[in-house]
Amino acid sequence: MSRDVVILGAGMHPWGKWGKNFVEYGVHAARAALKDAGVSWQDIEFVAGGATMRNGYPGYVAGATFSQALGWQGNEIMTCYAACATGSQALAAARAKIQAGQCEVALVVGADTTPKGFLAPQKGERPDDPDWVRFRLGITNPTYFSLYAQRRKDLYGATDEDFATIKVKNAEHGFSNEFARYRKKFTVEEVLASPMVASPLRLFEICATSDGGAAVVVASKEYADRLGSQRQVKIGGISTVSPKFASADVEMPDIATDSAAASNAYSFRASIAQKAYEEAGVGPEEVSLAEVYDLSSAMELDWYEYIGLCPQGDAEKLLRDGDTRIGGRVPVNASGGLACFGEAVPAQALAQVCELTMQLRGEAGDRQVSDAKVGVTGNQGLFGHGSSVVLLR
Amino acid sequence: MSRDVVILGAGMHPWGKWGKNFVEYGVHAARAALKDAGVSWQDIEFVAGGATMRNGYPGYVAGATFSQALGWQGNEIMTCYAACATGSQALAAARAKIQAGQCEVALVVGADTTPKGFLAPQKGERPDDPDWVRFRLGITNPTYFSLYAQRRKDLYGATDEDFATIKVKNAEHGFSNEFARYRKKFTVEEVLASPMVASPLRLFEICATSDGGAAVVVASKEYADRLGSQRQVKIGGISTVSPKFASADVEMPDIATDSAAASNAYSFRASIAQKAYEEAGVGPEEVSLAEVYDLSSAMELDWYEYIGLCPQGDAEKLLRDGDTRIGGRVPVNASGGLACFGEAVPAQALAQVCELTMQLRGEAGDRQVSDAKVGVTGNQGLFGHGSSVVLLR
Amino acid sequence: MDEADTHLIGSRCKRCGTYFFPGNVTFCRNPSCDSDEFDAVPLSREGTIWSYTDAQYKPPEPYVAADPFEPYAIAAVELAKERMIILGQLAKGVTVDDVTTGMQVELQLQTLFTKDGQDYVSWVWQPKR
Amino acid sequence: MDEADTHLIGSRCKRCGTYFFPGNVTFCRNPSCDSDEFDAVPLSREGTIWSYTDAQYKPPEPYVAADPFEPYAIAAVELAKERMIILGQLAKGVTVDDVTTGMQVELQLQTLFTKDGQDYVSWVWQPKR
Ligand SMILES: [Zn+2]
Ligand SMILES: [Zn+2]
Repeated sequence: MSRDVVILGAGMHPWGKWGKNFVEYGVHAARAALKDAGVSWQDIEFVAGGATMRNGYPGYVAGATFSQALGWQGNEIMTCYAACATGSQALAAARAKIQAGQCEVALVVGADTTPKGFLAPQKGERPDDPDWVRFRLGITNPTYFSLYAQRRKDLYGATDEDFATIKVKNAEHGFSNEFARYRKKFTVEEVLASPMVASPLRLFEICATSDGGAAVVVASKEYADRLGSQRQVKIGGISTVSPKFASADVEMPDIATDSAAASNAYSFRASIAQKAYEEAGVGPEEVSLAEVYDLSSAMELDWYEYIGLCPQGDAEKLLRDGDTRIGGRVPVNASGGLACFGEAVPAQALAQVCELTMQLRGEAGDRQVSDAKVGVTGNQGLFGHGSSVVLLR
Repeated sequence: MSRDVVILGAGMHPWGKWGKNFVEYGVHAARAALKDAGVSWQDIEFVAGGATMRNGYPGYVAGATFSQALGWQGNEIMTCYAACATGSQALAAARAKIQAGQCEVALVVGADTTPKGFLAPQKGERPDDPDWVRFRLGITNPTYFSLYAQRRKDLYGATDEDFATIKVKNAEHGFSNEFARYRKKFTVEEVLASPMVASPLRLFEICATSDGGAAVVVASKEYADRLGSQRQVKIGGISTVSPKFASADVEMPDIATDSAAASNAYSFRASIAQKAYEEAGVGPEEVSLAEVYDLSSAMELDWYEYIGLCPQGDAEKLLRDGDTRIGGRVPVNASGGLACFGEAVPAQALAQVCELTMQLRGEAGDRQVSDAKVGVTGNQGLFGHGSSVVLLR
Repeated sequence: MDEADTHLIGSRCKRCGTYFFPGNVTFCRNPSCDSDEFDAVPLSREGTIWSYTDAQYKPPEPYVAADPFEPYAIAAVELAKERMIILGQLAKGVTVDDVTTGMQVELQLQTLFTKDGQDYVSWVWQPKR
Repeated sequence: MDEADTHLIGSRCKRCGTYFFPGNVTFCRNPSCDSDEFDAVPLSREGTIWSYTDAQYKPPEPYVAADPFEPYAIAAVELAKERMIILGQLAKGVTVDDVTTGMQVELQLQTLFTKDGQDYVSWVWQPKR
């Protein structure tokens, strides 16, 4: 029904701990995306920024902050926040704006600067805040990752070696990625020798937090064609659905799931990609490659199932068969994933989109997935946020 | 080109200092809007929430927070923030989603709880933060309001009586508004007897901060027609433009304007409504009534000009002729405006839309503007944010 | 929490019967119910382990850790009647090697830490013998 | 700020010549310029009052107020060469009755407050005689 929207350009600032202001990462990524698209900043009609909550007021109004840094030019602005799904939500806003006929070309930017060490909640006693309560009880982010990992071991026969193998695979994938923070190969033995953080997950299997910035230029297909762009990647679908009550997933930062005493129980995570596939008119069996949220090594296995690459309980087989390695049937996290990037919240979902864009264009260099035609992203974060984007060549 | 989007329902929680959680105000307003629209919560496909930055993580993800409180049902969610323009930005997101054909009916909600007293910046020495610097120099919000007021006196012959007259007019307008916080009539003498805060503006002429919540249900015209709605109000246009460099307006929280040494100078505020009029295909001469941001009494005069009700310098005449009173040619702030509400940031731009909706339907009771056909809102806030919405009967 | 009976106190929607924990809800979160009235109710004190893990590193504040830090185990426990999963530490001394998914556990009270002479008590899960 | 010459230090884009105050910018904000190189430059020390007001109530922190509070006047001053408006207090003793829009003012340094034995100095605007 609606007109096609394409990605015209993608740009990133390398992930790391650079200690700079988030605006610098965002502007760097934006300029790279504009250059890649062959579009001038002054032609941009709409800017959707992903907010960061750690950088004061400029972070709350990131869309305006990036626009001012690039130079006020009267474009329309929006700032979104949706935890880990922030970038996809901003992308969805830009796509809708174009499909609605309100603009032809838009810029989407996310960037963050993160503190060192553990992500701790704000100070002060806040017994009404679930994020505070769970820390008080000693329940940290790795707790949630490990509950899922342990359940895979007990239900589906996952092994510690499987988990380590994912880290080894992703480190291998990201080794040549200029935007990745960690570019070092590992062996299964090295991963298994790293200290246990939360059984059964080890230090090298849990994602860090990083600084980083990612941006894409999106446009109507007509605009891209007029520009003569030969490197268009079509946005097939975007899902930013919320859970359905009763949500049966054990989610950060909650200490209890919804009660299904008077309702049906639903898995939120399994519902996210479904909507993106429906919009795109493709199914998981057509996927060439995927970028998913490996907050822990083990979580990547859950994502194989959430995005429909295999039935529930079969993820270990997919991994062991080498299907999800570059060169396999459906490579997952060819970028290196969070294992090599570390999470930069408002930039991360966009970084997934940038990687798929490079892959679908055949411009991913040493980590190129051959004959990549359909890519899907999957991510999920706090407070009922998750997203999935399907891109098509 | 795109299909029409209409407001199907509007709802508010009364403004005040109620000391409750912002979620309660938002849910109250949302349920009122749903009831007014005759739409069930479970039919809503998209929720756009206005973020509040004063209420911890639930405020950052207000779209999710309201959805969870109403009951997760798998709708898509978005959370926007744009200072005073937050509500319009969320409304624009919902409209684009519908015009893009991605959904038929959406809910837009904004709510806030505000602290008592002065709005002070966060603690800590932050010499890089313009908001911190201006407070350090003794430049508060009323400083900016008064600089504009004084300039009107010196350039256009505004008087203290003019400023007081606006407060008197708006207090009269809001007297019967069940959603207003302050419902008390004033005389010009009473206003002029209130203590001077920042010359030439007095205590009764400067807007307070309030708790409050506002929500609208928006839908495609087709959906509204199928529902048999006889009370549709069409969204003619929405503007969420940013400034153009060099912006010549003296804006909170900056201590200097852009330098126009190498560029043309532009007035941001005068540019905001223009785009909304263009989208709507109407001009200021067709406006039946307006809701504008009277952060101070005097600022309402500036807004007469920004939204094109009169040429620059003629606002005092418009006021003195009684044109902007209910019963006059083009009533402004029939709701009572910020003078009667006090500002609840993420709800305020939506509250303006709610008032216009009631007026255009002829349901505004004692404060009804006769034969209201075209309404316009105008507001403007920190960091390059402003918005204008044109509604049509 | 109730010291005598050792069960968690949640709330239950008066209209649809949905349980909530923690119980401090304002609106019923069941989308087909718009009730805002709840009863305080005791939750089942026995359940089934859905999964489990431990904490081998000291968490950041507001957690108050023993000095030196002692690792502790955590379980996610499914309550049959309420059809919900509740997280909590496993009782002191219980390690991840002592439990499995599907094991039955029951609620106990345990002093998590003592600060300024005051005991902070919370629920823990204890495997049933 | 420079104590000897009493002028404000801003920055100026090396490519397009746009001025910035405060001068701590990373990217040139002129949309038709993508420079990130700037010179530190003194700004005009004289200008024209664009408008003015005062503060009759004590502002919140981080403002450090005299005790008892003394009201102060504020002006927005247009610099001709830089084509920009800069805000600042008017010099001590100058009230809103002493100035008008269009009046010429010049820059002075003034101790805004003293804290822990240290003087905090800022610019103020002084009407020209
Ligand atoms: Zn209920
Ligand atoms: Zn420049």
